[in-house]
Amino acid sequence: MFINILFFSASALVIASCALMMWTKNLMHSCVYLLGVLIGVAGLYLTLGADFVAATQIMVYVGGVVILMLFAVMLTGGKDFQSKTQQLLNLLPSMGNKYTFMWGGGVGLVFAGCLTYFFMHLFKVIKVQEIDNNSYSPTIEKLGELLVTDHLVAFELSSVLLLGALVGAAIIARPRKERPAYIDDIEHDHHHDEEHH
Amino acid sequence: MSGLLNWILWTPVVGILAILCIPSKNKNAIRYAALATTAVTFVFTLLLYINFDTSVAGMQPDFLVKVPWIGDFNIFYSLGVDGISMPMTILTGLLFFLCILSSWTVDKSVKAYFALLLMLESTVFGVFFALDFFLFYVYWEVMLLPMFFLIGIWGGENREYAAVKFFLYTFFGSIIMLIGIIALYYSVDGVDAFNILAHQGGKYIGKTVSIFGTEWAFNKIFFWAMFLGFAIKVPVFPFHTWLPHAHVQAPTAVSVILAGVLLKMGTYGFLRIAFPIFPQAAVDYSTIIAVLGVISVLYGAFCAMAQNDVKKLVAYSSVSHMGFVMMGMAAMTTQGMNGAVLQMFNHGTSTAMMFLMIGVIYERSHHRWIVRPDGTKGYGGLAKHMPTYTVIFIIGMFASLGLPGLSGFISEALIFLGIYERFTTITVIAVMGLLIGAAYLLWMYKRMFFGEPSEEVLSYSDMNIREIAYMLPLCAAVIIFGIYPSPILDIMRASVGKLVELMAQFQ
Amino acid sequence: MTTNLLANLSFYIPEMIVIVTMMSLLFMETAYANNERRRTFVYVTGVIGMLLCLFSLFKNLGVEAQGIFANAVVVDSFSTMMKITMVIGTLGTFYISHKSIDIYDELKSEYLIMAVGVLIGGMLLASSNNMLTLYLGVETLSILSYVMTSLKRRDNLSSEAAIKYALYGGVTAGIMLFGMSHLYGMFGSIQFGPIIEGIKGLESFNVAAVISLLLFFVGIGYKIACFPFHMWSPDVYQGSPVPVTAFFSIVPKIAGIAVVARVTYSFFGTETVNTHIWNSLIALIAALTMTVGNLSALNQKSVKRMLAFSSIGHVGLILMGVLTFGNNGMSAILFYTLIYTFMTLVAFFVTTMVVNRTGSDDAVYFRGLMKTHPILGMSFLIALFSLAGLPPFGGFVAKFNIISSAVGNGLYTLSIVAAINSVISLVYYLKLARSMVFDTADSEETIESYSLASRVYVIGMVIPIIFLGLFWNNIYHLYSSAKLYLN
Amino acid sequence: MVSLQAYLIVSLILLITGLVIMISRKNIVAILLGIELILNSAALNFVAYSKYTTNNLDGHIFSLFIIVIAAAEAAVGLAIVIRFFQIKETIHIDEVSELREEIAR
Amino acid sequence: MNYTISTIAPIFLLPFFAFVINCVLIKKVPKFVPWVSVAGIVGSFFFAAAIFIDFFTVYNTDYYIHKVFNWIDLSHGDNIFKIDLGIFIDNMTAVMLLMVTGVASLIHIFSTWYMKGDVRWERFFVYLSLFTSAMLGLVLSDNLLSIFMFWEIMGFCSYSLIGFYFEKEEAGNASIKAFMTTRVGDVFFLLGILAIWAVVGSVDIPSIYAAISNGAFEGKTVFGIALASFAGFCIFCGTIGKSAQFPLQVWLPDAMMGPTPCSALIHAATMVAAGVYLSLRMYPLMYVGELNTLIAYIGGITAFGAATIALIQKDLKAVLAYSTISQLGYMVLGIGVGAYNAAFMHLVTHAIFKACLFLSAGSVIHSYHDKYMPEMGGLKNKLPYTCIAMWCCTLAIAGVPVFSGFVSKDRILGDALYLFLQTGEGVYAIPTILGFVGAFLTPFYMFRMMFLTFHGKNRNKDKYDHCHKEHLTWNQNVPLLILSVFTLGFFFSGSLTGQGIISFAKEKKEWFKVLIEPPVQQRLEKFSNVTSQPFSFEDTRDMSVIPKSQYLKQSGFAGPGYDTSAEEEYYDEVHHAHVLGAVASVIIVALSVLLAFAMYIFGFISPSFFYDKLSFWVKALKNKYYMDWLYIDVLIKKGLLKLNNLLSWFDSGIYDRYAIDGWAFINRQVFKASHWFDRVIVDSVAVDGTAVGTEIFSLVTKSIQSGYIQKYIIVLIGAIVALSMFLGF
Repeated sequence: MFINILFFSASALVIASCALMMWTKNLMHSCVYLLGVLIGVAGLYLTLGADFVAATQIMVYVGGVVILMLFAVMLTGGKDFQSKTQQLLNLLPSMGNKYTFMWGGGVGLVFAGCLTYFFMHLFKVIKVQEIDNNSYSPTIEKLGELLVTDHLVAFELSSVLLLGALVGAAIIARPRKERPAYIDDIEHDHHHDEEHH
Repeated sequence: MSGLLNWILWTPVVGILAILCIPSKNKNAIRYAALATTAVTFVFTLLLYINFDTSVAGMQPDFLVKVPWIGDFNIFYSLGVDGISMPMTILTGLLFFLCILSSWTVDKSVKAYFALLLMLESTVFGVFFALDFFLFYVYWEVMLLPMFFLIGIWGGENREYAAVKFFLYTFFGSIIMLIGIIALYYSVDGVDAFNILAHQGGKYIGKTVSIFGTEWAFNKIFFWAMFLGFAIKVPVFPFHTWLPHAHVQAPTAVSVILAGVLLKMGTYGFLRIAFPIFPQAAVDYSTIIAVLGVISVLYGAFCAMAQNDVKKLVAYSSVSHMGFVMMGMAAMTTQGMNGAVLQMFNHGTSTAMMFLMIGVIYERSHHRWIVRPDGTKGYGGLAKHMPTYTVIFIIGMFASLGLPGLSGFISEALIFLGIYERFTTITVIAVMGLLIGAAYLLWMYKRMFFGEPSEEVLSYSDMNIREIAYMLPLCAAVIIFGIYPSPILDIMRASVGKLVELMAQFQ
Repeated sequence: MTTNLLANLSFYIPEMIVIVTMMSLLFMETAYANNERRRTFVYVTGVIGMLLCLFSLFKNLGVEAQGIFANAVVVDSFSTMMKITMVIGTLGTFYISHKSIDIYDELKSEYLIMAVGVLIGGMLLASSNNMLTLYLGVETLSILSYVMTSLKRRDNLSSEAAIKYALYGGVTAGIMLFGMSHLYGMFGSIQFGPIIEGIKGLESFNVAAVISLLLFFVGIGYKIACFPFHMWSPDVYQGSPVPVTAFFSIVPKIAGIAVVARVTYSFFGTETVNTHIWNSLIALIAALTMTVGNLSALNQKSVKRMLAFSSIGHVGLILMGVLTFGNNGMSAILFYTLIYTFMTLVAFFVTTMVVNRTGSDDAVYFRGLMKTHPILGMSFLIALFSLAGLPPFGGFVAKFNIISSAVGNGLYTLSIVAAINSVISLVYYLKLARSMVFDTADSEETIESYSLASRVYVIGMVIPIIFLGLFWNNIYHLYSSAKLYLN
Repeated sequence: MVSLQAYLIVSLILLITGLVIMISRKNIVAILLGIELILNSAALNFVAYSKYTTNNLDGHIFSLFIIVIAAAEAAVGLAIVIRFFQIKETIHIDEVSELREEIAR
Repeated sequence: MNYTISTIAPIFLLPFFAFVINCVLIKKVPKFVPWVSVAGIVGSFFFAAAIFIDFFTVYNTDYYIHKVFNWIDLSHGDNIFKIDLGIFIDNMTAVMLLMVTGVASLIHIFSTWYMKGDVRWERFFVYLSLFTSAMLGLVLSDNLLSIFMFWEIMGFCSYSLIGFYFEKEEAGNASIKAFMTTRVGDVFFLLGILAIWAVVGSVDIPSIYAAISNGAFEGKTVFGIALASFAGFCIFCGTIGKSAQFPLQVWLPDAMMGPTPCSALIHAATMVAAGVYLSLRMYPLMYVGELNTLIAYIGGITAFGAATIALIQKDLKAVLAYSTISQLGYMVLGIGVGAYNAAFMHLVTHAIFKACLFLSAGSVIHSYHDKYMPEMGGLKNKLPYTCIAMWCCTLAIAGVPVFSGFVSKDRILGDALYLFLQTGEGVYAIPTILGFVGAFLTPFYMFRMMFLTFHGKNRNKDKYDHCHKEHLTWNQNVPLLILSVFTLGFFFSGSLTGQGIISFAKEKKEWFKVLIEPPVQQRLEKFSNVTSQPFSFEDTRDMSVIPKSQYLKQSGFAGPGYDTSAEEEYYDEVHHAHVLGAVASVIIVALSVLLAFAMYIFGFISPSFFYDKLSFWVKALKNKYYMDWLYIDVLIKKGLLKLNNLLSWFDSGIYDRYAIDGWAFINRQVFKASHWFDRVIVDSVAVDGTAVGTEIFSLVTKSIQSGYIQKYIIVLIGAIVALSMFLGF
């Protein structure tokens, strides 16, 4: 029962936040609603007994990504834009207003319809198991084992990815204007610092 | 003697290497090197001719070359010569030799020019010798490259357009042909998969193939694939429009090669590949081939008549003459086929003469207008002012017009004799082509040569020794083979006869 | 278990070498990036790493096909050969990046790092045997590629390209994951093996499975830029620095092709109820990709953009080979990718040289290249003709092999489409060739950075194109002996 | 008892919302937010399937990796956006359209 | 006599070698050129004479020589294909050879005087030698193919010689006109050859005769026409072209642009006669094909029409040209009405007197430096020998008894009359009447010409004074006089009336009539088993079987075994008609001559009287019955050239540009239809080289590949939806 309540409340949070994320004009609010979505999803994970995943979701997403987003929003001003071009074909994707939402909604509905229609057939294949709602075992141990056995390569190589992403983000985010050489030097140092993190 | 084909094929390549080693400032050395190369090659072709066994119907066993090339695909470097390719070989050897002579005055990037010409020569020989589909196709395509540059760099005003058009047109045809070749490859297992000869003999009757979801007769669909590739090269009527551009824009020597040798590759392809491999389809569609041939004859002639550019006129006349070849092949009789092959040779010599002569006058006048766009005469009075030129021009012109005693007539007569029995109506229409053919040539001749020479014409000098020297062999060929064609007919007789016998089985 | 995993490490030496190379490059960069002269060390490190990797890959060629690391990745000669090609491509772009002024000097070592990182992703992708490693590979490729795209500093186009790449990559990755998740749900595993079993076990045609695979394919299709997932690629290619463009048209594509081939062949290699529908999907995509790529390339001014579209066209052709994978298709693909790598390297090297002179890759700046720089012009010509598929160059043999395998499998329609496409492609290649050879140059000045080494490099890249066009027996033989690991 | 379908519907809603945001928003950062939603939908699917059908934890692992990589991607993406903002002083998506098809001649 | 290469080939080869040698000499030592030519033809004359003497001694219609050598052999396995060339000499050939070599020799000799000092006069002899050899080759040929070949070579020589003074615009036009007009006939000739080849398997004359005799042509049709008719008609078309018959007669008057000796040789004596010769050779085919009525009509129309045009010509050579056409018409008429022998005789006599007339005209023109008769008059004092020669020929052509024209032409008319009277069919009336009217006009225009030229007062004093008095010169007027000797009728008929005999060949009186027998069905049987000997250095004939002469009183000669009774009867009937015809034509000639005297010597009737009365008719005559206009303006300029330009325009303008290069036309229409694409038109249309597909495609890519990433995503989703539709359904 608790699971059901948790599910419904979490999914209500997810759906409501999604809707608000779509509708809001303010990007900052949007980020906050994203937070809602992510927490909701974490709740859904919990209903599925994925405790570790839920925790990671909260930590990485809520703690990292959303904050990153908020920084980005603040750095870039954070207002939504109106379409600039108003003619003919360019009208089509010039969203952020009713036209854009019409398009977005239309495409979304079509895609959703398509996927729903086709994935109905999914249940010809899937055999849904009986779930014992009351017995949740912790997954962390098993996950840990899997990570160093079956998914060792993925685990190791994701580190390469993260390293690359880190270096890459640093490379990209360097200021653009021509500056004296010493500032470049300082930057270099700075970005090496980042690497060591 | 067995390596003679290799010698012929690779001597030009050696020549290219030699030329590349000569510093480009030393233009005359380059020219002489090219001349020597082609001369040697020509001598080799003559040696081949001397050692040719006329009684052998298939490939000459003495000259076969077969070396494995790509083992996994059963591709061989396999060369051979028979009665159908032999005349073309001599023609190629001769024309390239003469073309080098005629290109003496080329002054723009001499080194590249002669190197490309020699490369062209090698590839053309390759096409005529190749007995392996892959090798054939490679030579067939590689030939486009030197042509592209020769037209595009040394050509006339609109050369780039012409070069690109030529290239694309031919490439289109040959890539379709490639599919046919590959389809054939999969039809035969083992070492003979790419062997042109192994496919011959109508093996693919009754086989079907699925394209666009429909079942087609293998025989027919790939006959048309081959047909497209070769017909564009010939060129047959609806595919001819690259030819006037290419000819008009190309430099003289290249026009000569184009008209003299390259067009023959198309008809050669029919005789070597399309007809023997798909005899049933060839026989079934011979009416269409003949009709296309006759349309080419008339259409080319009519279009030639309307031209004010003399080179374009001759270019269209090539369309017309190659139409005769197509008709002769469609006849599938001894006379017709032999006539077609002979016409290939004869058209090579006569049209080469025409283009060379136009080149000679172009070097003096730097234009080719019979009648300029503003309505004034481009030339006029050449006959009075340049007698030697006139005489040689007359020989060339009347040879291409089909005057008996000169080479064009015999082949046309044989073609007509061959085709009359099968396609009477078409013959009746086609002989009108002779009429129109005479009309446009004579009209052109009158407008260029008759009348009083203008000031401009008076400033031209008559042909010099070099020019006469390269015209004389062609004149001799045109006259000698006009009176006594047997030297050529004898070598082709057995091979063509074999082909005719094959075709006869399917009629 | 653990020892087993450790034992598997011996087959993973090439990847490890690359990872080590990446690390050492990072350190070298830290140490020497500011010093003009010593930056050479960075390059040397990269080259040595790549050569070592090549060496170990060659050693790996003889290894029997097997899954390693609990079947997460496989080592088989097919993937090893693809990796060899990728490494050669990477190595080739090193020199281009060295010569290019599109990437500022101080960023060149970053280029190396990123390229090697992408290479790791590509290698992982090429040998991935479950959806997770596949996803990781794709993401490694993508995320590092975004960075590479924006390496061209002080140029808004570069950032714009990066944004497009990132957004497009993000959405396709999401869609791919969505598809993967359903596959996982349906077949109960993220390993390919059970999925294949599951697909084979389907008694009737199941739309959901196929649609999931389609969604799954979106992610890979976006990497190889096949129609209709290609739209990012011209923009990104145009916006990126030239060496990066060169790199993009080699490594990610080859990796993607490897995956598509693996998925298609191992999932649908044997006749099942869903085989036909998947093959017709690939066939349709191949035909459309060729056509769209080549037609779009016709009217391009920017050479990079033109080459981007042309590479889309080539991908279409390679997809044809994928269709016939079991029957000559594999060797055809391998051969094609190898030749394609060389051709692309030459083309982009020449483009780099032109961009170095004029700062733009507009086709007009190629005018008269043949006269001002004969070797460069000649090489470019050969590359172009080879790309168009003209004998005696390798491009022809590659195309021949592909069409031949297609015809051998009765794919006549597709072959005809391919044939017509190569005519179309010739149109734009010739356009460039023509302006290069026939037109007169705007300026006679020579390219500063065009040194003796450049000549050696470009000739060195051209030689395989010609050589493989004439004597391709051995290499073809080698390629046709390649094995694909089947679960 | 919550059925599998419920989770799938939620995940579909997430996917579609993400797409709609990506299509209709004009701010690049907002579009990046859309991507996060899409990734979340897939992750949710994995976990749901892991629970309901597959009986193994591969789905969880996958979700974990998705989360991690999403973070990396977000970092790089935002870095690029900021770089763009520095250059163009805007993050309007319609400004990201200089690279486009132009017809030669 | 042995018929071997060494005795026969020189006839053809000597002039040919002269031609070859001259080709070489012309650069180095041009002054030798004429003499080489003359030597060649004179030598060939002696060989021809030897043959003639041989035939004249054997004196047998069945006597013929047929020798072949292999020219082309394409046989392989069971497919046999050979083309044999060879010689075929019968009585007709022998006579023809003698005539051609003789006339040609004299004309060559005359030319050495006439052409001396002219521009390119050496080249003239080169052509002349080539022509002569071709003509002799044609006469010797045993098959239609080689006849066709020599025929064309003659056409080429004719072309070159008509265009000899190519500086003149008209000369160029005339030469093309001549070549093209005859070529119209030639292609039909070729077609005829093909048709015959298809039936007979070869085209040598004995084989054709054998095939006709064996009935090989029976029951075969081409396009629903009987094969023999088709083949016969096609070959007769060759005659029409070469012998300038209606409707292809237009070229011959213009051909007078050439030097006069060439007109004499080519356009009067030999080449134009070769057409008739061909028809005579193919005479059985014409009859098997039932073409005689058509031939008779064409002959009659030509004879009459050309004669009327000749009436008003002012140019000396033009009169002769039209008279040539007219006389050729008579020959054709002769073929049509079955006067085989007479037609051939007229061919020979006409060749002689017309050659002489032309040479004389040449002499006049060369001396007087003008060719317009209104400028002449009274030249008999200045050019006495020419005048004599020309008068002889005029009388001959006019059909005055004693002269050869009377003998030959009146036999044609007699035969025509006989045919009309005997059959009583109206269809034969018209050609006969036309023939007789022509016979009335011929003397008139010829006398008019003579009067205007040589008699009356001179009308241009300057030129008259300039003209030198003629002396007897071996190469100026001696050839004329020699020729004029042979205008006497008894050389051919044996007597002045057609009945007598020359003293030196008593039993061979009427030799011409006897030797030249029409190859009617019955006489073709001897060919039914054709065996030919090789043409080599040895004569392999069995000399013992050469038939001996056998002379029948009235029907002429017939070989052993012929049933000649029918022919005897026939000859009796013919004789009556001939007498009638002869009387009629003598009266007609007399009237005509009187009219000429009345108009031009005594001035009783002014020519302008007729001009005024018949102005419409005269206008038509001046325009040559508008045939030139019809051909050149209507058919060629308005028809053919328009068509060509259209096609060429189509080829390069439409087909090439739109169909091949770009579909740009459709392109444009498509774009016009669509407002939406308006801007793009300006950008991208009207450039050669892009297909509509790529144009539209680039529009599509331009709108899709727009740079807006969100649009990309929309497309991506759309594509996924579309592909899932593709997969799902």
